[in-house]
Formats: sequence, C-alpha cells, structure tokens
Amino acid sequence: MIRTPNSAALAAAVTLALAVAVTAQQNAAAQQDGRAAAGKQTVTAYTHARILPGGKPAIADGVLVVGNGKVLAVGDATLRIPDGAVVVDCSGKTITPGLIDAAFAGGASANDLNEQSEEVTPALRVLDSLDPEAPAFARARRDGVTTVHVMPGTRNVIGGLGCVVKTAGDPTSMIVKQDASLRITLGAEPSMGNRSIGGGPPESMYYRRPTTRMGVVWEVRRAFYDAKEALQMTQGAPNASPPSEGVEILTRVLQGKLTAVTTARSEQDLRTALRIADEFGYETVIDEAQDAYLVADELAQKKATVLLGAPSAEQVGGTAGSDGASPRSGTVRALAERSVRVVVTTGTNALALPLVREAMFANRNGLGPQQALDAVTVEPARLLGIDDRTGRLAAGLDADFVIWSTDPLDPAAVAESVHIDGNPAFTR
Amino acid sequence: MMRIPRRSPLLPGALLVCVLLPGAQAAAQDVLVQAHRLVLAPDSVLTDSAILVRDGKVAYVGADIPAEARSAARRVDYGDATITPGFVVATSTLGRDADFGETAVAFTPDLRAIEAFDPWQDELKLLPALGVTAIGLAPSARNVAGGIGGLVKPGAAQGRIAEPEAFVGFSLAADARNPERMPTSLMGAKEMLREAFDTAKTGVEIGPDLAVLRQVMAGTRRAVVHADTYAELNAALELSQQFGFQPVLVGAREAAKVLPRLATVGAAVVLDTLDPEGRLATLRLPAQLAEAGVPFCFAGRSDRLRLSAALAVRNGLDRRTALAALTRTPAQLLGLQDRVGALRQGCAADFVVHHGDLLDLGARHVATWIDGRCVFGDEPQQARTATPNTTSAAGDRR
Amino acid sequence: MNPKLLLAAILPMVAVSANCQDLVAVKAKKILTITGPTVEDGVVLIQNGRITKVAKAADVEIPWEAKVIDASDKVVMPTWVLAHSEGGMRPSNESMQNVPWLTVRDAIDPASGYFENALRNGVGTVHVMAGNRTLLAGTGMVVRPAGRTVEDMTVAANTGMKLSLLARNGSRLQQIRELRRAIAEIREYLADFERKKAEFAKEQEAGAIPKDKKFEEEIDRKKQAAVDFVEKKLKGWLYVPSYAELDEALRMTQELDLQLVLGPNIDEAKALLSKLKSPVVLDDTLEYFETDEETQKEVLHCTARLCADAGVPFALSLGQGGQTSYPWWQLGTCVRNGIDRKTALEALTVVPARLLGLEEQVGSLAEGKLGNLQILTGDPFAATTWVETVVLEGEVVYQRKDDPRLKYLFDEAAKAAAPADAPAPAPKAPEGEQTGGDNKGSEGSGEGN
Amino acid sequence: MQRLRSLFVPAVLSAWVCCAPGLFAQEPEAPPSPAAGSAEPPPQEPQNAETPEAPRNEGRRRSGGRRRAIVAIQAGTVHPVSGPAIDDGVVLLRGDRIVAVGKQGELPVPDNAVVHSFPTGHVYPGLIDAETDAFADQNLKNDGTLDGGAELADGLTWNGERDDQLVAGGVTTAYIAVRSGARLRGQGAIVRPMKDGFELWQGKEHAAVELRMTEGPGASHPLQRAQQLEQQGNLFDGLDDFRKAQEKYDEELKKYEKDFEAWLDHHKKKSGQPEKPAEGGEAKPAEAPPQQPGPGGPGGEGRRGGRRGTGERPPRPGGGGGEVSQEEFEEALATLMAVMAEAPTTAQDPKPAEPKQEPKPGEGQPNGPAGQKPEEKKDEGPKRPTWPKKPNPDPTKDALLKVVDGDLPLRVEAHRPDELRTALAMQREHEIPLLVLEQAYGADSVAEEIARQGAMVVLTDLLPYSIVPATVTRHPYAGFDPTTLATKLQAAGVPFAIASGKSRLAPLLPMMAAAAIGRGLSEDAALRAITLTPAEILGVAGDTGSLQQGKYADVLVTDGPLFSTDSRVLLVLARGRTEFEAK
Repeated sequence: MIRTPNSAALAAAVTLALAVAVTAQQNAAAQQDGRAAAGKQTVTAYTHARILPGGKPAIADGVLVVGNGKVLAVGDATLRIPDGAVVVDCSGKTITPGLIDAAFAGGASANDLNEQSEEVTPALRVLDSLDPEAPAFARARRDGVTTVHVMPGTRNVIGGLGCVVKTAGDPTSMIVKQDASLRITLGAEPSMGNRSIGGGPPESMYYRRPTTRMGVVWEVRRAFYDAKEALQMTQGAPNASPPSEGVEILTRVLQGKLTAVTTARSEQDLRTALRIADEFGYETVIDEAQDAYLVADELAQKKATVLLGAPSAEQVGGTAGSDGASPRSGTVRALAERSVRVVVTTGTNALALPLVREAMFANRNGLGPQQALDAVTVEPARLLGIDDRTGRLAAGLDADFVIWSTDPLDPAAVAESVHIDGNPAFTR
Repeated sequence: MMRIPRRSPLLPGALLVCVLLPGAQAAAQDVLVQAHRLVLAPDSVLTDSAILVRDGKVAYVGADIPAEARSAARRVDYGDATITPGFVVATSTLGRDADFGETAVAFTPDLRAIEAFDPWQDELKLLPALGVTAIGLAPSARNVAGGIGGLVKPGAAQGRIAEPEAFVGFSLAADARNPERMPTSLMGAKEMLREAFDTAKTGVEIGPDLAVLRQVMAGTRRAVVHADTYAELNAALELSQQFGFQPVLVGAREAAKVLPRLATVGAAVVLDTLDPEGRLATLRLPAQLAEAGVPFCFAGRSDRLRLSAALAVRNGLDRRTALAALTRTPAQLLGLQDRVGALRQGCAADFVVHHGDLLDLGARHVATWIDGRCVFGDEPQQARTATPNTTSAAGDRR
Repeated sequence: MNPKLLLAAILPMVAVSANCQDLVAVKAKKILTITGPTVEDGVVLIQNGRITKVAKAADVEIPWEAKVIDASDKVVMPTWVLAHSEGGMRPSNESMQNVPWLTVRDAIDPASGYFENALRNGVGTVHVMAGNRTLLAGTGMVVRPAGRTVEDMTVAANTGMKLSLLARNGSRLQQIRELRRAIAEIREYLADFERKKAEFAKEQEAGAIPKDKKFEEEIDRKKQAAVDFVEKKLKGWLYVPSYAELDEALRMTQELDLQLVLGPNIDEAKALLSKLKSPVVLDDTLEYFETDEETQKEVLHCTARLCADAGVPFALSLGQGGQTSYPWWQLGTCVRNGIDRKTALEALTVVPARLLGLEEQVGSLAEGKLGNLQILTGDPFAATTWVETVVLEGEVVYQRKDDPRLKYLFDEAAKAAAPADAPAPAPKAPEGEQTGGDNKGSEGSGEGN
Repeated sequence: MQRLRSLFVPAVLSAWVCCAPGLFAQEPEAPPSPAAGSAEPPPQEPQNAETPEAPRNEGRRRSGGRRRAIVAIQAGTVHPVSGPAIDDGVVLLRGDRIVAVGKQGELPVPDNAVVHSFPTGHVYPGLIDAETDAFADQNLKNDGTLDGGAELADGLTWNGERDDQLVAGGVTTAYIAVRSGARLRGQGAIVRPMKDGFELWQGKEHAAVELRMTEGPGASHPLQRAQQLEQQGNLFDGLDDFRKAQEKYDEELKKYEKDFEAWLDHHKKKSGQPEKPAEGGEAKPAEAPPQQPGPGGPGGEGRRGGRRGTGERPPRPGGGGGEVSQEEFEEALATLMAVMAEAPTTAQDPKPAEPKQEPKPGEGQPNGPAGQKPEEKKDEGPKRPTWPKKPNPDPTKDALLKVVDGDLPLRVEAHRPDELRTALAMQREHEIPLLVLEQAYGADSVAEEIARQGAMVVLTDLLPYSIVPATVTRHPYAGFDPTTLATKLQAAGVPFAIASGKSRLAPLLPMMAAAAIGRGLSEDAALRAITLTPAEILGVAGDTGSLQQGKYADVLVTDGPLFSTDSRVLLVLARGRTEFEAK
C-alpha cells in the first residue's frame, strides 16, 4: 500500500531532514529550501490529527503520509508510518484536503476577463490573463484554498474557456486543467455597455445585440445552432474543412466533452439555462443560482449540478445586483433535500467571504458538516474532472491539504499551514 | 574652471553654432580625437589614446592608427576627459505615438515606421544634448502588431535614416487593448497574434503582413514585443516558444516574475527609463536582470537615460553592464552592433565626452559627436596638453 | 425626565402582587455565567426582573408558581452588551457638525429593524450613540432592544457625549483643530459663566447688589451637556477612525474623561496603543488587509489582536449587516487571531457593561443582576448555534420560532420550492432586507474615509 | 525699503543662522578651528574626562549620556564641512554629542573607547533634508484646507512608505512640509528621522510658515499673474490691527479689573464696609479663568496646553536647541571642557533675539460670549465696568505675527522670476526678517536681489529634467534648470540648500548634489548645501550640520566619496544612536 522510494536515498534524505526539521515549521522551511532536491524524497507523516479525508467520515486520530508531492497513505492511528519518515505531531489539529473554489473571481485584472469586441468568444482562454502572483491567490492560499476554477468574466454571452489552477507553484506547473469549462452568461450583465440607436456613435462596435435578456438568449441559441450545423456537416462529410476554433469548442460542449457552466442568478434565467440546454441537448452546470430555491425541483429532475455563489450573502452585490435575484439562506437546504449536487463557491458576489467561511455558512444554513465540507472539496473536484488529482485525501492524489487550528467549519478556524503538491504554500 | 559653458547647453541656438562651424571644414578631413580615457566598449578602455575618424566612421583605434594618417588628421584633444560611445535608444516613437500607430486596426505588421519619420523634428535636435546618438524608431505600443521599425540618427541640423528596416514591433501591453476596437482584452490580443502566426506558419497564400511574421519565425527579423505585466510577458513568451523566436520585451515591468524563463527563451528586455520616485523593486530590476544574464537596455524618456543607468548602479548594478545598457546592448538587440553602440573600427563615430565617469552625475557633459561631427558642446580648437579642469579641483570660494 | 440623571436604571414597574409572571425559572443544560463558574444542568431564577439564584438544578427547588422555561438541552448565558452602536436611528448623523445639545432619545426608532436584529443575535443592552460623522454629536443612551416606546426601552439616559475625529473633507488637521476649538469654546463659556458668578458674589458682598437677590443666570440649555462634558461630569465617547488620530486622542484623554472607540487601520500606531490605560471599544470591522506599498503584498491585521498585544482591554461591537452583525463571527474572529475565549466572551459582556457603568446590572448571570439572558442551541462560538429565546428582565422578548425574518430566509425558501404550480411570487424586497442594504451603505461610507 | 537694512532684520537673520549658543556663533567664520582646536589639547583628555564628571552625575541622570564610553569613528577621510577634509581622521563621540574631531594619531583615543574603523571610508555629518514630505500621509498632502495656523506636526505619522529610507540614506534631520494646494499651508516641522519612526525636534515643531506664492506652470499672462501676486500681498493686511486689538484687549482687561475693584470699593464705602486691600488679590479669578483655563485645560484654540504643559509659549532658548538641547548642550560643553585643555568659557545664554511683542497668552481664544451685559446701576459714582470684548481669534494672523517678529521664517514657494520678485518685495514691505524661497526655479535673474535682502533658498528638483522633460519645449518652465541654478546662487552669494522635496527621493539627496556638481558647482559647496547650509536655514546649526565639538553626534559613513553613484552607506548615527548599519 505504501510506495516506498529507494530506501537508501530515503534514509539519507531523512537523516538530513531529521537533523533540521524538529518542529512542523522548521520542517516546512526545510522543504521549501530543498523543494527541488531533497524535498522530493522526504516522506512526512502527520500524526494524531483529526482527518476529514473528503467524501468519507472523519478519522478521529488519523495519520497522513505525504511524500514526493503526493499523498502516500491516509489512515487511523494503526497505520504504519514508513521508516525514517519525518513525523509531525498534529494533536488537536484538523487536516482536510485543500479547498477548491469552483468559481473564483480573482487572479486577473477585471478588464482582461472579457474580450468585449464580440459577445460570443468561446475560443478565448482566461488562462492567458492570469497573474499567478495576484494578491487574490495569496488570500486564497491563506484561507486554505489550493485549487481554483477561474472563468472568463460575465460581460459576454459566451465568454470563453475557464481553467483550473493551483493557487501556488511554478506558473506552468500550477495549471491543472487548461480547458476546464465554457462559460455562458444569462441575465442582464451581458447587455451592459451595448447601445441601442442614439446611445453612441453608430459605427461603434457596441452598437449590437444583445441589449435585452431575449437578445442574450438569441446569441446563445445562434452560437449553438451554428455549432450543431457544423457538427452535422462534419459528420456527414469527413473531408470538409474543419470548423473555426470557436465553433469547434461549442461542438465539444454538444458532444459532452466540455463542461458548460451557465451563470444564471434569477429564477427566469435559471429556467432559461435549463431550457436552452435541453433544446440543444447538452448538460450544463448552473453557476451562481441565487434563486435556485425557486427551481429546486427542476434542478433535481435534470440532475444539474449547482455552483452556489456565496451562500452567506443575503443580497447580491456589485453589478450583478441588478439581475433581480433574491438570495435566501434556505437555498442550500432546499437543494440538499432534493439531492441536487451543490458546490459552494465564492463566485461573482462582491459580498462573498473566504471559501471556508462560505462552507461554514452552508453548514449553518442547513447542510450537514460533512456535506458542507464536501461542497468545497470532493464535489468541485468531481465536477471539474480533477478528482483523480485532488479534492480528497487518498493515496496517489496530490498532496494538497490544509492543517487547520480546529474544525474548519468553526468560525475560529485558521489555516495553520497550507500545502500544495506537498510544498508549504502558506504557513502562519 | 575656464571652460564652463558660456551658454546653456540646451539652447538650440548654441547647438547650431557649435555644429555648423566645425562641420563645414571637417567634412573631407580625417579627425584624430584624443582623450585621457577612451571607452571603446564597456569592457575595452584605452588610456591616453585616440581614435581616427574618417567619413563619419571610426577608421582606426589607438595604436592601430597609421602614423601618416595621424599627422595628416585634424587633432581634437579633450585632455583628461572620458570618451564613451553615444547612447542608443532601442525603441522610441520620438514622442509621437499617434503617428506611429494606426488606430482603426490593431494588426498592421507591414507598416514601416520610417515612413512617418520627420528629420526636422524638434525632439531629434535635443537628443545630442542628452548624449543620444541613435534611435530605433519603432511603431507605437498601441497596436498588437504595429509594423517595422528602423534606425534613425540625429544630426548636425537634421536627422537621417540610418537603416530603414531593422525589426518588427508587437504589443500585448495595456495600450494595445482599446475598448473601441478589437481586441479589448489580453486574451483577445494574444489570440489575435496566435492566429496570425498560425496562419503565417501553415497558410498557403499569405499577404505582405503575414510575410513579416514569417521573417520573425525564420529568425531574420527581431520581434520587439511590448509587455509589462506577468500575464502579458507570459503571453509573449508563450507565443515566442510556440513559434520559435527570441523576443525583445519592451517595458517588462514585472520581468522579475519571469526571470528564469527570460534566460531560457533567450529573450532580451528594453526597460522603461527609471523613475527615481518609482518602487524599489523597479529600481532593482536592472541588477536582477544582469544577475540572471538577461540582456537589457533602457528606452522611454531619453532625458533620463543617463540617470536611469546611474540609478541602476546605485541599486546594485555594476558599472560595466550599466554602460552597456546605454550603448552596446541596444545596438545588439536591434541587430546593429556593427554599426552603432561601440567605437570599434567601422562603427559610426558616435560618442559623448564627459569630465569623469558619465555614471556619476557629477561628471560634466562636454560634447556629443555623431557621424564624426561634434553636434553638441565644445570642440577644443587646438590640441592641449592637459586641462586642470577636474571637478574636484574646481574651487568655489570667491 | 431629568437630563442630568445619570445611569438611572429604569426597571419595569410591575404590579405589587406576586403573581406567577414575576417568578421565572429557566432550566438549562449549561449556564455560562461569565463571571462565575459554568453551571451544568442548572436553573436561573428570576424574580421581579432580577436574578435571585443561579445554581445546579439539584440544589434548587423551583417554586410551584414559577413560570418555567425549559431549556434543559440548551445553553443559557447573559445577553450581549454593546458598548457603542449607531443603530436604531435613521440617519444617525446630524448634518451640522457641532450639536452637543442633541440626544439620541429623540431619534431612536423602537420599530427599527436594527433592534429586531439585535434580539435575533441575543443582544440585550445597546448603547446607542450618534454616528461617527459628526464632530460633537450629542448624548447617547443605553436601551434594551425591546419595547414599543423609547421610554420602555430606556436603561440609562444621558450616558455620554459622542465626539468624532473622523475627518469630513479629508482633512485630519482641520478636524483635530475643530474639535480642539469646540472644546476650548465650551471651556471659555464656562469660565465666563464662573467669572460672572464670582463677580456677582463680590458685588453682593460689597453691597452693589441686594443681599436677597440670587444669581439667576443659568447655563445655556444648549450648552449644558457640553459643559458637563468638559467638567468631567459626563463621559465623552471619542471615535478615533485610524492610527493618524490616535496621537491626538491620547492627548485629549489626559484632560478629559474620554472613552475611545477605535476604528480599523490602527496597526501603524502599535506603539501608541500601549499607552492606552483604560479599555477601548473596537469598531465592528476587526480584520483588515493592508497592501505594502513596496512589495504589493497584503498583510492581515486584527484590531482586537493589536489591542491584546498592547495589553489594552477591549469591548467588541457588532455590525449592522453582513457577517460582523453575528456575535459568533466576532467572537470567532477574536479566537482565530489568537485571543482566548474568555477574553472574547468578556469583550461582549462584562467589559462593555463596565464601560457603561452597568456592571452591577448586566453582562453576567449572578444574583442581583437583571434577568437578561439568552438561550442558545449550542456553543456561543459556533456558527451553527442559534438564539432560541431572549429573556430581558424576566420577560421573553424573542423566540426563534416566531421570527419573521428567519421564516422569510429559510422556511419560505423551502416552501416556494415545494409545489411547482404555486405561482405565488416570493416577496422580493422585504423590509428587513432594505434595512440591511441601508445599513451596509452607511457602514461602507463610514469606512470610506 | 531701506528700513530693512536697519538693525532688526539682519540681527534676527544672523542670530537665526548661527542660532546657537555663543560658542558656535562664529563657527561659519572660523572654519579651520575644529581640526586645529581638537588637535592639540587632547593629551589630558582621559584623566580630565573622569574627574569633573562625577559631581554632575546626580543632577543629570535623566539626560542619559553620563557614563557612556567614548565612541571613536576612524576613517580614511573625514569631511567636517566646517573645515577642510581630514585624511585619516577620527571623530570622537560621547552620548549624543561630538566630543572632538581630528587626525588619527594626533587626537588621542581613550583606551576604553569603542572604535569603529573604516580605513577607506568617508565620514560626513548627518545629511539635512531642508524640505521633504516624509511622515506626512497622503491625506495631508491633498489637504487644500490648510491655513497659516495649521500645525503639520499634528498630522505626521510613520506611514512606512519610504520613510525608513531617510535615515538609511544618511538624513538625520529633515524639515517637513506638504505641497498641498492651499495658499498658506501650515507650519512645517523639523523632525529627526529614525529607523523605525521619527521624533519631532523639540522646540522646532513649528519651524516655519509655508506660503504658496505661485500659480504653478499653467500658461498665464504675466500681467494677470502680477495682479494675482499683488493680491498675495494682502496676506499681511490687518496684521497691525490684529496686534493692536490684542494689545487693546489686554489693556482693557487690566482696566476692567481696576474699574471693577473701584466699583466694589465704591459700594463698600457706601455700605460702610471697611476697605479690604486683600480684595485686590481676590479680583484675580475674575480675570484669570478666560486666560488660564482650568487645570489641565488648554487655553486658546490651536494651542495644545496638554502637550507642552502650558498654554503659554515656551521661552525661546536660543532658537536652535530648544529646552532639551539646552541642557544637553551644557552637558556636552562640560564634557568638552573636560576633554579640552582650554575650555571654552562662553556661557550659553539663550539667544537674545527676543521678539518685540510677545503675543499674549490669552490671545487666539475664540469669541466668547463676552457681550453679556452686567446689570445697570443707576447709582452715581463709578459705573459698573463692562467686560471687554475679545478680538476674534485668527490662528493665521498669530502665525504671521511670529513671522513678522522674526520668530518663524516665512517659506515661500515661488517659481518664476516675477513671483520671486513679488516675494522679495513682500519681504521688504513687511520687513520679514527670515525669508526662505522654495523651488525658486527662476532665481537666476534675481539672485543678486535675493543676496542683498538676505533671503535663503531651498532648491529641489535637481535631478536632470525633473521639472519638465527635455522633449517638452513649449512648457513655461522649460527654460528653468535648478541643477545649474546652484552654481549661480553660489556665485551671487545666496545661501542655498539642496533638498529632496519628496520622501521617495530622500535616498537620492547626494545624487542631487552631484547633479549640481555636474553643472559646475564645487564639491565643497555641494556638500555644504546638504549639511551646514540647510542647518542654518532651519535654525539648527548650533546642534547639527557639521562635525564639530559639541554638536549632535549625527554621523554618516560611506564606503566611497558621497557623490560617487555607487557609494554605499556603511553607518548612520543620529545623536549617537545607530540608525543604520550596512550588513
């Protein structure tokens, strides 16, 4: 069960590490120093912690063994700790998988989240705009978030491709998934800035559709219509010239190869999102979903996954506030009762709290503690298709974990250290 | 002490007077320029030596000067001053961004910057007083693909084009993203370039614009890319890796975040001239780049070139690299190191004269020569053995 | 009402006869007394609004006539005490700057959503003061958030003069100078008054004025409160928005009886904090990020922690909306910044009670104190804990099952989802939400200095 | 006006500039003395230093510097500024003062001295930044509501932006002002920057009144400007009336007191009471309260009694030192006497430049409700006197009175020649003894006039092209070049300081001076412009600005000549405390 690396090298590394690493913090420092060389071979066992592995009940007196950037083993006190492993006593602490924010709004300058020259820009990648040293990432790390899903902004009808990145690490290696999702935005936001006649110079590129909710839906429908047609043509004639990149991406959605994320806040937009998806036969994840309590049954029936933005908020802040949604604290419970899969996110609401506090509020508002924690770990990992790498604490997965001062759903909880791929990304 | 300039060196009138008189008589004759310290290039310094200038170029240096040429030449002796190659500005629009960027379309790689060059332009006349002897005239940063840049030089009365086509300018910087036309975002700008390079690479029939991109991919033309933030630099580096070229990154404010990659890709950096009030991280960037082995030079406010180099030195850069960043490196980045940026045989006789090391602001700027003519400051009328005019000896007690 | 009456506890005047309503017994699984030891399986007896006994259930015989509130699976603790709040008034700032004669009594709206929210959060005592955007803003009062009229609600009137150093036009120097000037003017007025009094006495002695004549001039009614303040008969509550004003505030405390209310952004004045001797009240914003100019890195600061490090006791405040309006959030914020639970609890109970001079009345559960208690579903530090019942002076004033706002947020959401054919649209803009928005706005602009 | 040349102005000016206790007053005239003076006497130093100290110990405990060992700083070159550079020099410090400066070998170093040795280093006095906005936060800089009474010292904070760079760059004294848009923009303060904060220079919290006398570089017609500037002259209008009103009020108060006594006496006589002479004393409270408000209460607005003990102005102890430095100076002097064979004997009297009229302590109080009418008496005999009406307080006028009296310099920001001329005309007209011109870009053409009137100049923006880029030729300021200005002022004999102007530029102060050297200034003059001259302009030359016996131990050590671009700061001592040390 435990993959032991070359034992001689291990022993050498361990002796070295033991000499240096007495406490957890020193160990962390040592790992950081030797991140390239020695860090790879160091095996560390975190013992006597309460471990919430994700998707499974808590282990009261657990052991987490980490090495080579991966989780080597998780178990209770009976787990055999590999010889020579550095042992870190975590009595009184709680260890969870690194949190995953499935709708993370930071990480890039706001102007670069949307290419405003067109409304439908499926081929654009938000990854191109990310700054790995943005303060938003530092805040996320401090709050125990190790992986985020960043999507283009909500000013375009079809904004482009979202990506999944770790919140720390080398800029290239932190990318977990390049093309993770396609964002579609319904509601009032995509119309903002577009002008009707008399609203600006007629030659401006902003003199265009949509200026209404109807127009927004029309843009979505046209885009998917084109994609569907392209799909049928290529299927009929294999030698036909390949469709443009944008259309090709939409066909991937139609074929179920790419996750569509539809941002819809108010009830009408939520229903529209489900209807359009039905119409073209693709499945969509509903993002934000402030009014989801009004369409909970339909969501359940469609087996849709909901990215619930900022369950703590009792109103919607920022430009999205004009969308007409009326968030309620009871939403999480209403969805959970109908077995709708809920992923808790920070999303676009300007009033959102750190992700771990959002999970705490989900718990307060009626989600069970394990469910609430799963909603920021296991569930987003599954949704984003990265559950083979992170989201749980299990052997073989990335060593993304957080050592909390107490139960993470306690308002007093702080992340004492956050590890990404086994490296300390934040230490208090 | 005797030779404090009688008039403000900045007055254009003085400039013209200085320039026209010797200019007329020296045209045909060789000139032997002597000084106590002769910096041919940052790592090659001669003491009590001379260069022989013929037809605006350096014909011989130091001991290589044939005796008969030496005696026939008109002698100009700067005494104990220091002669240094003139400053080269890698990229500039000479203060006229609007003339060097098409506004309606963002993709115009086949435009030529020199077509908009005005040899009588005011800014050009000021440059000798600032020690600048050559400028890479570049399209502005407002277009994603701005066009082809060339090399121009200030002159005695008017400027001249020294090289019409030297490099091609791109921009991923904030200036290139305009909310009134495509692209409005960095994603859009990168996508635009990626698509263009892709078409240039794979396309069968390509127009003159994409042909320029082909030259970039073939390595026959340097690509100069404006990029400031991490995301912009990252996009530029990704494009260069994908399409196989070595970019010269202009601006590169956050270059510290991509230092190791810059070195591996073989990129060079044209930094904005330093603002003395700027963040310490910016002031230390030159030293960091030097340590990482990334070639860099300064461009931006040409009146701050010398100050920028001095500030960089104050913040940890070695004097040799600082001097190179004003002279040799920009010439190399434009692929013109055989023409300008050093006082080697065959290079243009562009140099500046200071009393002391020009990286100390206390060193007085005495003269600037371009193409073998003194275009700014004093040209000593006859050879003198020594000048007691050192700053430290200059008395102030009256 | 005599405006000079200081801290006059106005107790509900109940009928003399001992009917069963006067005797209330609260059975609890756990009683957090704050000042005394925690009592497991205990009983709190309240007679005529006062606590008569806090003890283990086994040691108490509950009188047959007592009304019993059974919380034997719940936690009972004193209601929270807020030492400084701008709530319950709309707006809380006068547009004029120097209005020491005003009193919040004339502005408090008993029906305000603020008091409703206070009860929902287990707050039993609120010191309402004018807002932070007025220089000399008038006097405040202590209320309980239950009652139909201000008189019903009053616990103590005329509790102090509100002052603020929050710069209006972005000019700190100007604000500091104006405050100094305002105080100097009052002093001068007082000195002039005293002079006249002294001269009168002398003139009387000399016979210039008949012996039987009395000095008739009185202190201007509009100046009375301000005069009391400079004579140290009335405490001043000084809002200090940031580090930059702390120096001046400290100078003022040397000559006046001042209670400091600290805004966020005080980390720059760490060294000064340790010079504070008396406890301070902290703004509801306890945590804030600051970006380092040079490195562009963000640093998190916690005002409570800064005070604790400097050895300054502090009282916490609650916000008017958002997470800082929850006591458990504020307590949790303290704990996650390394402050122990006891200190945190005291910062919302006994410390503010002491600052208000009400330590004999509220803030803890002990014999002789007011029967103000809250029944919680669990640990006061847990996010999942709800206030089940609030008892003020022996009277049940809040019950969660009857809370309309919680019904709106929770039950209606569940109901609306149930039948697909039910077209009844949910009320989109309930009153409570509007209040929330309003408060948020004023709070935001308050911080935007 | 020739009256300016009359006695008062020059007296104040020279007193301000030399400002220190008598011993140092001649210092500018006798530069070579320190080296020579310190060279010969020291042989007796060690034993002498021990004995006379002992009896003084008790009385001086709180000043701290007592039994501290001597610190010796040896370096390749010592630049005392007040005299020629000393090769292989040594500076001896004890506590916060300089004990001696001399040549290694000639000046004996006590055995127990702590020796810092920099064989190739250069030692300079701590630099002085004669104008900076350090410690002033953004709020203050944008505050357009400032006036002459605003005390910037109240608004200073350690905001950490670049403020730590001052002392790390060798600046040990700085004058703080803010360039806000207000016309009269408050009273600047002199601070001592430290590595983790700053302290106000005691007695120099209000170091000058700041006046903005320029409309900036906007293109405006000279005549229009002239008109605007003329209006600036009205700043001093009504100042005499204000002063008179104050004096009148004081007189009236006294008269009231007397009349009231008479009034009481009259009635006492009438009612047959014996006259009590003691009553006269009793009348005091009647008059006292408004002037000296209750215990702990500050007096007039704008005066913080709590801060400096009383609402009254502290006596001016010789401008430079302030009360504390006075005492410390005595101590330093004593040390000096111990060390030196020939002890300087001059007593350190507070400087004699007492203002002509000391503003009364009660002034500046807001308008009290003074008009309360006492009840009328129809009795013949003396009438019941009426309480005099207090004049309106005006903190700005208070400040300007101090300017006119020579207590505070007026610092005028004026750019163009016409603005400068107006400022100079103002000086003549209102007989302003201490005038400092800031940012005097156009001072070139009025240098002679400046020199004649004894005004001083603080130059900022000395880095190349920091006012207008070289490429902008149409700018009205395009012809101004402060870098060459230094040379011209030097030639005209105008005392000038080179200042950073901005805290972010503080570390570049030596580079600015170097830039002036590059345009013809001598190195000695450039060094003086960032050390001794600013000390004189700020009125602190008695305590700092050069390496001389008795001055503060403000020492800067660099590894190369100060004006070389890559010289590094090795050590900075401010009043003997290590504020920066290169690792």
